[in-house]
Amino acid sequence: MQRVAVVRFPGSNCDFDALCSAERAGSESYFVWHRDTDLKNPDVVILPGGFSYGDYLRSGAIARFSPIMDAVQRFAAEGGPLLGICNGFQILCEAHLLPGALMRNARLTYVSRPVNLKVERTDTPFTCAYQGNQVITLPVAHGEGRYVVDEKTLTELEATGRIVVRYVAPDGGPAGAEDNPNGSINAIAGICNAEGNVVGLMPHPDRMTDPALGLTEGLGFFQCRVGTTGSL
Amino acid sequence: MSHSPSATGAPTRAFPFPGERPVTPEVVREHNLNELEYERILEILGRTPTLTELGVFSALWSEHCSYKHSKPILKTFPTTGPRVVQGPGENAGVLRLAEGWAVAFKIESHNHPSAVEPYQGAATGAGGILRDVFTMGARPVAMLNSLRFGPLDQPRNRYLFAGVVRGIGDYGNCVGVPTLGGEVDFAPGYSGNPLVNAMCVGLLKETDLITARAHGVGNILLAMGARTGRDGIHGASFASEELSEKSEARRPQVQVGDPFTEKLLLEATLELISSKLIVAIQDMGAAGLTSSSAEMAARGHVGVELETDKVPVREADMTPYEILLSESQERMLVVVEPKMVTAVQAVCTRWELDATPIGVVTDDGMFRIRHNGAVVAEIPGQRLVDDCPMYYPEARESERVKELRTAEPPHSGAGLPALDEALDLLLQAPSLASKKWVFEQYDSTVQGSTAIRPGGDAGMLHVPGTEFGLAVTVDCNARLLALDPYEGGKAAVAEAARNISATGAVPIGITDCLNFGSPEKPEVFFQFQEACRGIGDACRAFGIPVTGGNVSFYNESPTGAIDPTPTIGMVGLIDNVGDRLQSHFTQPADRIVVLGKARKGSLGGSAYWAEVLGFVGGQPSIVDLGAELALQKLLNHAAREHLLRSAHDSSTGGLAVTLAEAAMRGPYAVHGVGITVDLGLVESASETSDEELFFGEVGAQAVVSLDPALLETFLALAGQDKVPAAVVGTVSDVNENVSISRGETSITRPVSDLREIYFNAIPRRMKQGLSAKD
Amino acid sequence: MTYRAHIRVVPRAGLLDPQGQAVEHALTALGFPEARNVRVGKAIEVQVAAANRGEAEARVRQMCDKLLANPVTEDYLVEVEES
Amino acid sequence: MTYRAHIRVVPRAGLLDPQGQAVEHALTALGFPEARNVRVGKAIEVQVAAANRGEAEARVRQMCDKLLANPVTEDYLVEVEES
Ligand SMILES: Nc1ncnc2c1ncn2[C@@H]1O[C@H](COP(=O)(O)OP(=O)(O)O)[C@@H](O)[C@H]1O
Ligand SMILES: [Mg+2]
Repeated sequence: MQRVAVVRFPGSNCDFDALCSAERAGSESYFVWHRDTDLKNPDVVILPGGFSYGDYLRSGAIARFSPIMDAVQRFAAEGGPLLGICNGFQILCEAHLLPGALMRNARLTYVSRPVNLKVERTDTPFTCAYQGNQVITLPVAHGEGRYVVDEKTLTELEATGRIVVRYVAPDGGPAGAEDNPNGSINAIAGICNAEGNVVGLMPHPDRMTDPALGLTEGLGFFQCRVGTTGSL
Repeated sequence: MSHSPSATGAPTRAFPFPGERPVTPEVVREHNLNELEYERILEILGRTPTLTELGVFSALWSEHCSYKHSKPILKTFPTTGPRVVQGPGENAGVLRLAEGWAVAFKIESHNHPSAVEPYQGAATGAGGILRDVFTMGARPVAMLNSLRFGPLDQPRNRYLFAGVVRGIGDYGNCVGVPTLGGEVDFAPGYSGNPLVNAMCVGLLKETDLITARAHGVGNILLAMGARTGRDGIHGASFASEELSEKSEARRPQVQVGDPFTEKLLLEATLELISSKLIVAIQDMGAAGLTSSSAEMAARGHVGVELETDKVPVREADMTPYEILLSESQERMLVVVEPKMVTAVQAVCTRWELDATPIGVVTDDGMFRIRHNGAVVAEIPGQRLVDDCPMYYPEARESERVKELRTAEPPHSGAGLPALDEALDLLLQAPSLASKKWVFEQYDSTVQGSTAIRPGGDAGMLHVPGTEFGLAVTVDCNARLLALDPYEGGKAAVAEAARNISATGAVPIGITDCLNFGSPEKPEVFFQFQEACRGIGDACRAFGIPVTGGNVSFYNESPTGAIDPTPTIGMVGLIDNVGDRLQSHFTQPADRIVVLGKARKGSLGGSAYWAEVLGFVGGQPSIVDLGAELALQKLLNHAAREHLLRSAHDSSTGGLAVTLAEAAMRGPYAVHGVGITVDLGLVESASETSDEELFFGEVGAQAVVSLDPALLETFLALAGQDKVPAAVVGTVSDVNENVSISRGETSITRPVSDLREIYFNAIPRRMKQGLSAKD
Repeated sequence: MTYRAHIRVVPRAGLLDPQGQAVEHALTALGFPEARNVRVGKAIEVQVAAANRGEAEARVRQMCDKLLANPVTEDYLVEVEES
Repeated sequence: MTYRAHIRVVPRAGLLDPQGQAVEHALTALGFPEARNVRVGKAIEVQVAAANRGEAEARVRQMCDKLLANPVTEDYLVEVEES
């Protein structure tokens, strides 16, 4: 049974969602407080969604300096599987564990709705349960989710297949204006680092894991086992 | 200063705070206290009050805190039942569910602050209701909001609408509570006096329930959370007067919400309660420290002594008067045994919050305030809270309303627009159109348990670790109340119950937010009294209690009193979330059944007359509570048996709008579906005109769809439950026509056109993105 | 003539500024204990065509009163320079 | 000595600024067609204790580099005055 550490920052509000999603997928999961300095040797680390420090100044800008982040940096550097969901993704970018930044939605308003996503990378520790180019539907809920990155890095991300999930039309075709909820460049919804062990995305797999509701399209993000790649 | 003993026998004495204005008749008037009330104060104290004491009285004796015009009427509500764990009188009502779980819920208004500053007004309204729920030991799991504005063609109304929605969203989204429902209505009467009602629903284990009763002489009072500033001083009395130039002038400094601190308060509070470290806790809401301390003491029949100079402040040299009446947000007052103080402070520190000792529980029943040692206020606590004079105002119905009830719309017969034209006009009226523009700005899926999101009838959530779920809704059709407050009050409860039942859930209780004009106007008090009678009768008929609520009077603007708007917040229980029903048609070839009857004269107060003919009048339908209850039972029964594929209640706009809504499907469905329906088959259709049949607002009506194979079983069930059921048509393929007919007359529109109209009605009007303040 | 206006819209003195508070705490934690009274507001840059500086400034102030600043919660400062 | 620093954090030139565009549209709609090239950023005010103005400015720049501005998307300007 693998151990999943969920880091709680003040203002995290999807911490329970991540914790119980991991448990539903058969992991032993536990919270780590942002002031701690030890992750208690987990197999997987998750930075959950929410509004760490109220998202004041910039989403993730303050949380990135929390004491626990040194341990998170080290864990990632050693190749540990690290997932950032929504605010977690924003923190990963602010901490330079992932390139680019997440800016105010193009429409300027907070957006809460289901989106269609194509899973373009299935060899990461968080997407190996999905089929290549599988189209799934997950909710987004954010005010600052417009992914931006410089030309050079963007080309590199695309060329090296580091777009993990992308907003698409319901039929899986290229996203139209309605399908891209925040105006992200190239309809990017989630990316990974060069090594593939650090993944961040704006949509919320952690909100689609409740069997009682028959809504489990997000469960796959929590099902991979360390060492496994390719589908289970 | 005289020292003659007060009526309680206990001589009280207090010394004016240095520099404090002496209490003169003008000062008394400024504090919205009338002569009778001031006489009562003199009698209670046996002397002239200090300014600080006057401020304390004026806050606690404001309508908002004292319910001095409404208490006798509120007493007529049914408040008991097997599920009731906590009825009215606490921060929130509590109902028993199952497996040790209970639900706490409450609705509050924040109308006047939102009229002045829509963003902060609405945000702090959301913050306040969240605190009411988590101070009971419940974790907030759902929010709802009920909003009223003037027409969107006025820039000021667009500004208020946009600001309020953003304020509610930013606050609830940050704290991490999903918004599962609400309503928005637009009518001229709300220009200048918008309504912002926020409801919160929380889950707790019954064993964690804690009430706001101070006890244990010698126990310590801690101020927890944000520091105290000069925000919203006299907010409570501000909420209890009419908006005017004058109130603009004495507008309190705006309260600013900090949802981040709220989230920390929430977690710290729940940890303190579940670890049994505290005796009692209360949020510092309206009238801040004053009401929270005085009310906790009165409930526990003890006294309190506060040292205002110990209260952590945000600004230099604040007076005790300001500290007592400040409505700075995100603050709690906690009662703790002395030996627990350090443990409590440790929990707070972990959540990066301050918890500062500011007073003690005493045995002399006094509400006593010291500043730098000197007593600046000393008032018999029980009398301070309980002895505000009560008023029994005159109630008389306005002649204008009587006339309106019998009036007829301008055009008729040949002059009327074609039915499909009328349908378009209704679907693009902001009050009926999709509220997607609103609920897309609210996180509706955080906490991962959302079973039904906004966009259907009631919202629903799954209670984790159990099979059951809660359905939640807020409803009120003020147009009906304006014409007939008694039937309108019944109708509000009935519509809420239909929304709950349409999901398959069973109504278990309500909270109400009673928004009215000035109770000192006989025609307004008549509306209040009659509406409450209607609400009470409906609840008794449905066997559900009123567990609490909120009264908001003085909703008056230069254009006069608002339409009576008693918003009903209702909670329902579904034993198995797997049984839930959605409101939209799903499968081609499914049969469509109309439950309920058509009725002659069902256009009184209808959206059809108001939005299409520009006429507000007529006698609204008499609400048949027996038929409503039968419909509720049938829907719940059918959901259990998995007989239905969809159910949607029919209310504003009547059957044509209800059918169109179900056919258009949700905002994120790729396409709508076509339908072919013959309304001539609805029971008693023959007695009605086309307008009455298509757009009449009859009550006890719903539209369901189901697999043809289950039709017989379902019709048999409907027969047993004595609900008229007419098989009126079938669902056709995606993107086909919505065709609703009776004999020769029919509406035939491509569903894609209807979707275009219905989903863009509000975005189109709000395009400008940013609206000017006026 | 065209002018460049720099507008600073900041929370009214006395009003709670949660964002300023959070930034101040963060700065202290990051080794900038000397940072005090942090306030966070909006910086808006507008280019305006006007007959002269005085008119440019007057127009920009109108923009602030009408749209850019909320008089209930914010104060604003305007600086205009030729561009 | 204590100084008051006025920091303007603005979106990188060339980067899309939807907020600036929205404000510009609104201004035009409200009768300010002369408003052009609107950019919206953050105005941050900090009071700092320092030996002299130069040191104050240097410290404030460190604050910007470390926390207040995001180098990927934002530029910043600092003005320091005695207070
Ligand atoms: N202010 C709001 N916040 C959240 N959801 C809303 C709001 N207004 C309307 N909705 C949602 O839109 C849907 C339709 O609302 P409404 O037209 O009031 O339905 P009904 O007439 O059946 O009560 C409901 O799901 C409702 O919860
Ligand atoms: Mg409904």
